[in-house]
Amino acid sequence: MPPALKETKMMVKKETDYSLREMMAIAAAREINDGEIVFCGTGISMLAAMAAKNISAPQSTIFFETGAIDSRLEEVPLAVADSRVMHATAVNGGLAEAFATMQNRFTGSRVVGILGAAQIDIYGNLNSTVIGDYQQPDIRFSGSGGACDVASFVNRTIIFMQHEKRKFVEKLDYFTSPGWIDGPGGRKRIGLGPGGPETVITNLGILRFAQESKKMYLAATYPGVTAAEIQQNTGFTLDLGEAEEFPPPTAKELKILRERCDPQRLILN
Amino acid sequence: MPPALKETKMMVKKETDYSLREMMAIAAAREINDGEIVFCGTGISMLAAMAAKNISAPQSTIFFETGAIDSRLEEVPLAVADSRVMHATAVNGGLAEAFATMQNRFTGSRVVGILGAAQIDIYGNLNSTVIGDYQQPDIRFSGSGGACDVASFVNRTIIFMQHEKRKFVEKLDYFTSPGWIDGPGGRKRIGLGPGGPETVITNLGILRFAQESKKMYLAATYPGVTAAEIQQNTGFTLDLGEAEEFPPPTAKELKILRERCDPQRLILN
Amino acid sequence: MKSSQNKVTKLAAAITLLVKDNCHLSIGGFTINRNPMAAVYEIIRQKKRGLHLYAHSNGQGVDELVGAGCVTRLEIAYAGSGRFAPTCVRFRRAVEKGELKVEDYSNYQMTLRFMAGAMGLPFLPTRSGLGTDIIKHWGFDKALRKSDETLPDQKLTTIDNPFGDWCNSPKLVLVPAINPEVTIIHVQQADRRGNARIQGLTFADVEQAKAARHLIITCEELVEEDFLKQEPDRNQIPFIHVDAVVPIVWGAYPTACYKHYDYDPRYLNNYRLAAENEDKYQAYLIKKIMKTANHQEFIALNDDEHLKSLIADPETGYATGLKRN
Amino acid sequence: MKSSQNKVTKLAAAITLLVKDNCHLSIGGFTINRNPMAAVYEIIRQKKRGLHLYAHSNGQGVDELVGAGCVTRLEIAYAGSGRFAPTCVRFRRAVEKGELKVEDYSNYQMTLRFMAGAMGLPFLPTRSGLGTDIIKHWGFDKALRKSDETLPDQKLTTIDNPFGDWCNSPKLVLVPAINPEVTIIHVQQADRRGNARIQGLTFADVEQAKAARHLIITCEELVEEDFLKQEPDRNQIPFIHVDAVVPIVWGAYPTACYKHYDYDPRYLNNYRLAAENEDKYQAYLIKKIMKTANHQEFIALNDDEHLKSLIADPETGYATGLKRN
Repeated sequence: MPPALKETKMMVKKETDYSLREMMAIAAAREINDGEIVFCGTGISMLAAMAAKNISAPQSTIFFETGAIDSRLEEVPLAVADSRVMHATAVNGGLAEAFATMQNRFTGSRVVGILGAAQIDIYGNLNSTVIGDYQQPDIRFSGSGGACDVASFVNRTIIFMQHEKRKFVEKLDYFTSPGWIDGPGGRKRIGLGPGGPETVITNLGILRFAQESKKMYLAATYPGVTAAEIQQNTGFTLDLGEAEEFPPPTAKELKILRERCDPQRLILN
Repeated sequence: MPPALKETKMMVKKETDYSLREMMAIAAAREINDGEIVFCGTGISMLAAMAAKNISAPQSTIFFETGAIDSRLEEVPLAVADSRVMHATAVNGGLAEAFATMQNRFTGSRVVGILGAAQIDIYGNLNSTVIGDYQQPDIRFSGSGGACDVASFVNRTIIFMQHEKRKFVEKLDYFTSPGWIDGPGGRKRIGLGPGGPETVITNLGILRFAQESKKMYLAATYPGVTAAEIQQNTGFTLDLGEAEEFPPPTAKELKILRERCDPQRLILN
Repeated sequence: MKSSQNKVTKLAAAITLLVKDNCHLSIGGFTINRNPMAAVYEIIRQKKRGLHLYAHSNGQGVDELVGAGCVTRLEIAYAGSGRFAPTCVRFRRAVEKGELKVEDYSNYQMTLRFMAGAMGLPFLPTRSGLGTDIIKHWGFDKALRKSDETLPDQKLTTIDNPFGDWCNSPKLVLVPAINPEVTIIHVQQADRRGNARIQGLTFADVEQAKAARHLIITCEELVEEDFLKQEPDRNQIPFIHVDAVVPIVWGAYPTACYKHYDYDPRYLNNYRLAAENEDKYQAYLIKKIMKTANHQEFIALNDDEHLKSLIADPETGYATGLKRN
Repeated sequence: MKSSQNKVTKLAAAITLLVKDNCHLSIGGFTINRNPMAAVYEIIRQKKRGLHLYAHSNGQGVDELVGAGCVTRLEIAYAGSGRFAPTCVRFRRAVEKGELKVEDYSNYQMTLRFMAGAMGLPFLPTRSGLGTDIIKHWGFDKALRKSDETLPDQKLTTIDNPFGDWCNSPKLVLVPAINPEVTIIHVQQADRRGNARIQGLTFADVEQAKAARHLIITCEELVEEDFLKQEPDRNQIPFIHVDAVVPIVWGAYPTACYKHYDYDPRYLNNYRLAAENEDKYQAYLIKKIMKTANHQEFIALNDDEHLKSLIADPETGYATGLKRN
């Protein structure tokens, strides 16, 4: 992490009453529309889905790849297979049912997926497998899990990233999960249906994809972060022209996130 | 039905204390080995499976294409979807699970299927779809149902037939379910695994398939029926040289069949 | 519609709204069990025509829709009602008269076709059917298939296994997905949002339900969401698939509904007798179906004692000792 | 074996009999839930080597087998333990050191591979993976695949949809079936014959179980057959698939077993810390696993109060309010 960023991070922490993780969770929660089916992975994406459900999208449905649909989350799960996701669901199935629901166009078109990754490129393609050579990696990560499936199937995805130059790259070390592939028409050319990444939420700001070019651009900066800092931490050139300042979490949002979603601060810390 | 056969039928009925349907059910029951998984269709095949379980194969498992496995049959079901097949099963699944169990080699190789048909040829291939032209049939039957699937997948099949010349034919009007196809190696050539028809049980006798040629031959005649009569009612030439007289149902077999399996005579009549 | 919190609808309204003339409809159940008969009779009452019907091994629901003239094309594996009609009578007659176009598949092929639809896939493979006339003879010919984009371009196709002889399967049959415009199934319990629980065998209902663009669930009991959520392991269909929930007791009658009631042997036998004779069948249609305003009136044609004899024993799930001759 | 009326076996005997060096093994569970940990530890104690392991998104069971040196090849979608180890530590180390050959798939691809095995099919299709490196990069190269008949000749392959653009799917990825020699799953309840009931999410356990030549079921509770048969709708695995039934309480510990106990955050955190340091890890292996004779002794390393804190609340199925930092 470059020194500038460390400062920024601390500054945000000091000047305001919320952490970056809280900001990120709230930013993602705001992206979720009421009535949507929300696929969540482990960690902050779960928190975002819980926050959305408790704040602005009470009719959204939380949904896990492990087969739980409409989980009643009374405590934050620490994995998508946590028994907490099995409580008071509509149906407890398995992975086969969960992914079929996403591949199925009638339901998949209503799913928003929240993903994370180790690397992202300008078209929102993701790497969560290795850094370095695939056969002899410098760093090995967990692998795709459901990420490739979700990114292939669902209507739109929201992506969480740590904003660093080595993570926002020209070329992925390994292409795990499809975004917009190589631009307009890319998904169709390789045989995928509609869908694709819509928003990237980082510890510095919010990025989206241009309608025409499908290239990532800077949509918003967090309070105290400049567009230039974000470009400095990105390994490809971003259009910075659309960047607005992101409205910080409200007191109500923070209260619900902290008291209702993660009172033990298992994910927030 | 030719006059000779009608006489035979009445003779059997008069001279002994059992009906032809009882004879057929018992003959099939004797074919089932203890420990086997028995696929049954509707009607007499169900009764045969119940008889086997209650007489000679107590560890056999009754299994229905509708998804019921190890049903506790306290009353004879009148269809494979009868609620009676759902009682005290090991698992109540659906068709997907049932057919997967048969297509799965580890389990399918332990399944014996009992089928019926409208027509059969010398290799035990079956028609249960139409008589006449497919597009403009003279007689339309129910169609394959699970017959084609079972005949394609399982280790061996037992087939119930009414013994008439127009049902034992040189060429099927419609080829619904695979037997030995066109002889040795036939199943392999079209892509099927091992398995195939083993026994044909009719109202006149028992037929099996020659090891080498896979052609049907007469294995046994019922008491009072001659091999010549059977040939007369068969539309292709049978090897009659191996035919023995079939040992009639014992008093014990009949008692269990009548009192335990079908006391209301819903299938037996 | 699918995200509504309250999908409870009257049957007539649900059918009017979702089952249009000429639409592609699939109905759940198997032979003489859990057919969505209330919906079937309502479709007959509303005189729907030109239906492209998908069913599995079905049975009473199919035969009544065919007999009433609602169906033009049928894709099916088995048209029979067990011992009550080894081949469905009106179905047989319609095929023999050339009034009904049928596309034949095996049971597993139909299961896989609905499963492919539910999984969002264009096809699934099987070894079933290799070498048979199910592959060779097409009910819907190439010209029809080409002219109608609601049909796949082939009945099915075979391919060589791209993985060589992996799993000793050199060849596979590929069966094309079905995605009906509407599926109707009858279940034991559902809540207002559409979460549903089937008791006993599920047949291919879950696959049929998830394959459809629109899903109507008729249910014996409308229950609270919390009741179903207390034991989610026993539920099969989450509300996200469901458009309409129609509570309707005896909704599968005269077919069975496990743990609720048995099939009605008297009705099914009388149906077969009527179906075998043109005049009797027209009289049956008028008296039993067209002249009853709804399923409640249709059920009320039975005296209470007769209905009582069909009530399932809570232990076995069927009417123990029912006279079934 | 599979038709035996009493398959109850001691764990050590079942592992000795069925899990041979170099065999193809699959284990059930997902990340930190319902891993068959008692069996995993017994495999480690018996010093099995050269295992070809199949898992799904797993998690603690995989990492312990890899860490103990039992595994040579691994086919997996995700090696992580949720918040306790976003990437499994010993897995990561083994891959980075070149000590473990891995073949990567996505979760759904792995599900479909087990499902194909269970269905007796050589492959199943999906759209997942089109255009990605999961297709391009193979962990097991062509030469290895050609030399070993226990492997399919390709990692996966893509085909054009033979039904044109049916279901808007011009291309499909085909993933090859897995048929493990042995699958081990841990369930809540089983009877002596092997009928089994999983409570809560089934993950891909049912597919893994049915895909295998041999199946070992470890269970929290050994129950009477009649108990399971009273509610067959809640059971998933019929006895016909099962070779051995091993009753073993806390059999999934330190992972969770819904309705029985939660995962143990203290154990999982300590495990991660040990895993990150070579000496600590060897000490962990000796103290916790090799020096305990069996799972009972391993569990007894915990004081009762700690175990009690993990017991699931009967209503929610997990240890409500458990300290999980």
